[in-house]
Amino acid sequence: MNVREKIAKRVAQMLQNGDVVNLGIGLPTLVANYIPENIEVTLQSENGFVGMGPDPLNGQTDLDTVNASGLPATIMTGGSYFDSATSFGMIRGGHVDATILGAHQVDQEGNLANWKLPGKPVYGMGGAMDLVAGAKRVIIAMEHTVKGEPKIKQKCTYPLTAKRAVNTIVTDKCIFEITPGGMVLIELASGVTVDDVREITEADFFLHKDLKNGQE
Amino acid sequence: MNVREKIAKRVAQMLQNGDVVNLGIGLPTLVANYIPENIEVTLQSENGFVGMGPDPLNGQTDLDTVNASGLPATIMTGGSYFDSATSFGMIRGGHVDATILGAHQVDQEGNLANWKLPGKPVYGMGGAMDLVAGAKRVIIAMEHTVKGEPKIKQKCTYPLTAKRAVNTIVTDKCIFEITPGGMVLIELASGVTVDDVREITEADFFLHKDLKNGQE
Amino acid sequence: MSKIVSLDEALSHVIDETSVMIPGFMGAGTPDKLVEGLIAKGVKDLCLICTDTAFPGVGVGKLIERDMIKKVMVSHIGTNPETGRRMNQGLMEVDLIPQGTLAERIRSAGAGLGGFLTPTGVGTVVEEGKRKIVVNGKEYLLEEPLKAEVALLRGTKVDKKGNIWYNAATRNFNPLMAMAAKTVIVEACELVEVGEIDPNNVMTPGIFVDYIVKGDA
Amino acid sequence: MSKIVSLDEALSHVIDETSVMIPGFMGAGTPDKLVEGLIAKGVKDLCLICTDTAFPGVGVGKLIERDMIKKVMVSHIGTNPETGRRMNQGLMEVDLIPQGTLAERIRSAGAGLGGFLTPTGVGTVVEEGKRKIVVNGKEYLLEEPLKAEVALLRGTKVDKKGNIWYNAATRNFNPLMAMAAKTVIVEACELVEVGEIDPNNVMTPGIFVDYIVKGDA
Repeated sequence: MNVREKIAKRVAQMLQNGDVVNLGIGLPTLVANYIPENIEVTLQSENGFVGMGPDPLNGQTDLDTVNASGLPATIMTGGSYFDSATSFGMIRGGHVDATILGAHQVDQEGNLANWKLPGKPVYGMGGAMDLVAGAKRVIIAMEHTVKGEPKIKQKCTYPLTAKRAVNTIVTDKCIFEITPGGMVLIELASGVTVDDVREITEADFFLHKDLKNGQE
Repeated sequence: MNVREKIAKRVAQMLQNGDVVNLGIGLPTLVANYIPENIEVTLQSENGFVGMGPDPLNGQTDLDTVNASGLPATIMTGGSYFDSATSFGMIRGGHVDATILGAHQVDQEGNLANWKLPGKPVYGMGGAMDLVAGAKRVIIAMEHTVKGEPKIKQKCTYPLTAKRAVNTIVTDKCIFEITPGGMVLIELASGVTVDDVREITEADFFLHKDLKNGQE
Repeated sequence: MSKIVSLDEALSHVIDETSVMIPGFMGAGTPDKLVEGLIAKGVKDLCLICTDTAFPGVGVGKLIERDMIKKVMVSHIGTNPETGRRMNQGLMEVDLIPQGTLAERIRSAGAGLGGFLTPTGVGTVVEEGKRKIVVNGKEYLLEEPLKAEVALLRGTKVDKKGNIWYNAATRNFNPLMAMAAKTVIVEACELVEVGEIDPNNVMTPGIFVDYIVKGDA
Repeated sequence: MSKIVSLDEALSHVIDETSVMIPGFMGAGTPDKLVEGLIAKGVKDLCLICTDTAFPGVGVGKLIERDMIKKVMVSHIGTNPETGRRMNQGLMEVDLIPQGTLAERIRSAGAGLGGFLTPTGVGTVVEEGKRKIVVNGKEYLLEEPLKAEVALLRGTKVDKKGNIWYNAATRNFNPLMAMAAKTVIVEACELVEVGEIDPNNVMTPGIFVDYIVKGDA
């Protein structure tokens, strides 16, 4: 299991039975592969359906069923389709229990920057701004640093996707919860120390009184 | 044909082929019986469908299909059902070509009072305020006077349903169009003179240069 | 984790003073068994949000004529004289809302909006106490979202995951209320297996529904 | 008064500088024959309103790579590098709108609202130039309705009155755009007789549709 898969697996363990979850592009997509077998999670695809299933087998492509990246997808029995206003009503209205997204930067106030990099081609925010404004819980799943640079900041410097929107950050090194009182370290990955985290985190954070050590 | 039927028939003749029309309770309902055979008009029922058909025959009652008064109704082939937000989106968004309503009072500025009578039991505005705010054309179909009292005023004194909303008034005596320049008499019913109309109309009005005389 | 529960279990979420949304147009689309259940339970001081108060003895009209409702938020009460009588005697508060505005306020709550601008009611008593906002030279009223603690729905066909299909004019406020309440209970006229409703034709996705009660039909 | 017309007749409503809404999610739900028709006609300086600019050679992507678009109002352009290139070279204006806000602005226009309040974009560049309104202590952006002169839709099944049923994820912006444009043209993948679509399952009522063009499928 590589680093990205480890992060995805840890995020999957945070989900609850019955949750409706929206997975962003990239690493978050991998979360679907690690959902514990004893819980049922419904995946929401913001282009217009709930109950997204596994990727279709080769040659079973239904051109009308695509995911939010425009790639062939499947729907599970019990899923349903709807239009884009309903889809984003579902998202904005708090009917999605968790949205899992990557990030360029997150800061200790929960501000998120994940749609635009200075000096890089512009992609557009797509549905990301609605997802982080509306989902009950916003989980950022990402590698702790990029090219050695900390991505968890005191204050985001890139253009924001949303203010005070992030609830949880899951990286290959640790897990932070963002609370009104500040950012709290709640779990360390196996073999990682608090000092290790301090070294690669620009943000200030507290230690949870029951700080956990992750399992290998 | 009684007075109310005559009014309904005249209103029906004003409709165009392809129009989507909402009929209010009471006299306006009668309009459906007089739609010319050479045009196709689609009736909208604000509780959630288009393509309303004639009243069901006795014993053919489908409890799930009711009109806006809660009475048994039918749907024509090619009609469709929708929810209340879509229904009023249709109405407010100008997709209904004409709404035909009764009135307690209308004034020369096109203000309308048809939902509340001082000193009488309160009914509620139902969908009337949305209909007059949104329909492309608001046609008032009513008897010219009530107990000898003029209903067409210089200024409405009863609580308003909407301001500057009425386009056309069709009564048993005549037809007025309300224009930005004022109220214009465009047609007289058979045997009615301009002086007759003056006597029973409190509002000021102009005569159209091509004032028509109605046929018996 | 089945959503199918008994009537009592479902209605345990409605207690005195709960705000309850009940769909229906003069009774069509109203969940009769759930309404009867509320009467049997004898809850009181409810805040009821509905289209109209139907007729005496019909739909939510049955709740009006008993001493169960403290306040009703509604667009039309003319077909049930009992509503007006209780209002005039000060036994019940009646908040009259234009029907399209009522529908949109409920949708707005369910869709996470802070409200919307409507031309409906400008220049009438409806504008009292509301902010007026001009967009492109036209005046609108700012109407705020309307949510409730519980919504009681009626589905013609409901599958065991709570996916709902409504027949004909019974749809009305059902899909809107399904998104605007904290707890959503549906009365299933016909309870079907998951997969029996074409996913394209589901009108209320099951994710909005918390509990299913089998109807009597 | 048949709504069924030829491709040329339908597209006579799109001329240079027309504002055109085209649904589709990375091409899924986009009316390909109508898009090809626009290319063959060679109109230019269009204002295009769409979800994304798809991929090169796919859906509305085909319009982007030709010199047909003056301005695009869209939520995502990352899958089509040509959009960014043209934007950076000043050949095309790109107005980026959060996807949920885009959907709701179109719905708002179709539903006759003056706009709506959304939490999306508060505290970001999206709020620039917009009014902020506080409701119940929470800050929202006032977003205004977005309409167009023409909407080009894709219906999986369309009856001769223009009633539309969409399959799977092709629905997306289709039903919203159907209400928000002055002239609405639908490409019918399958053209069926009136009555073949259950009136309960119609997703876009035919009264919103002006013209039907038979698809190639």
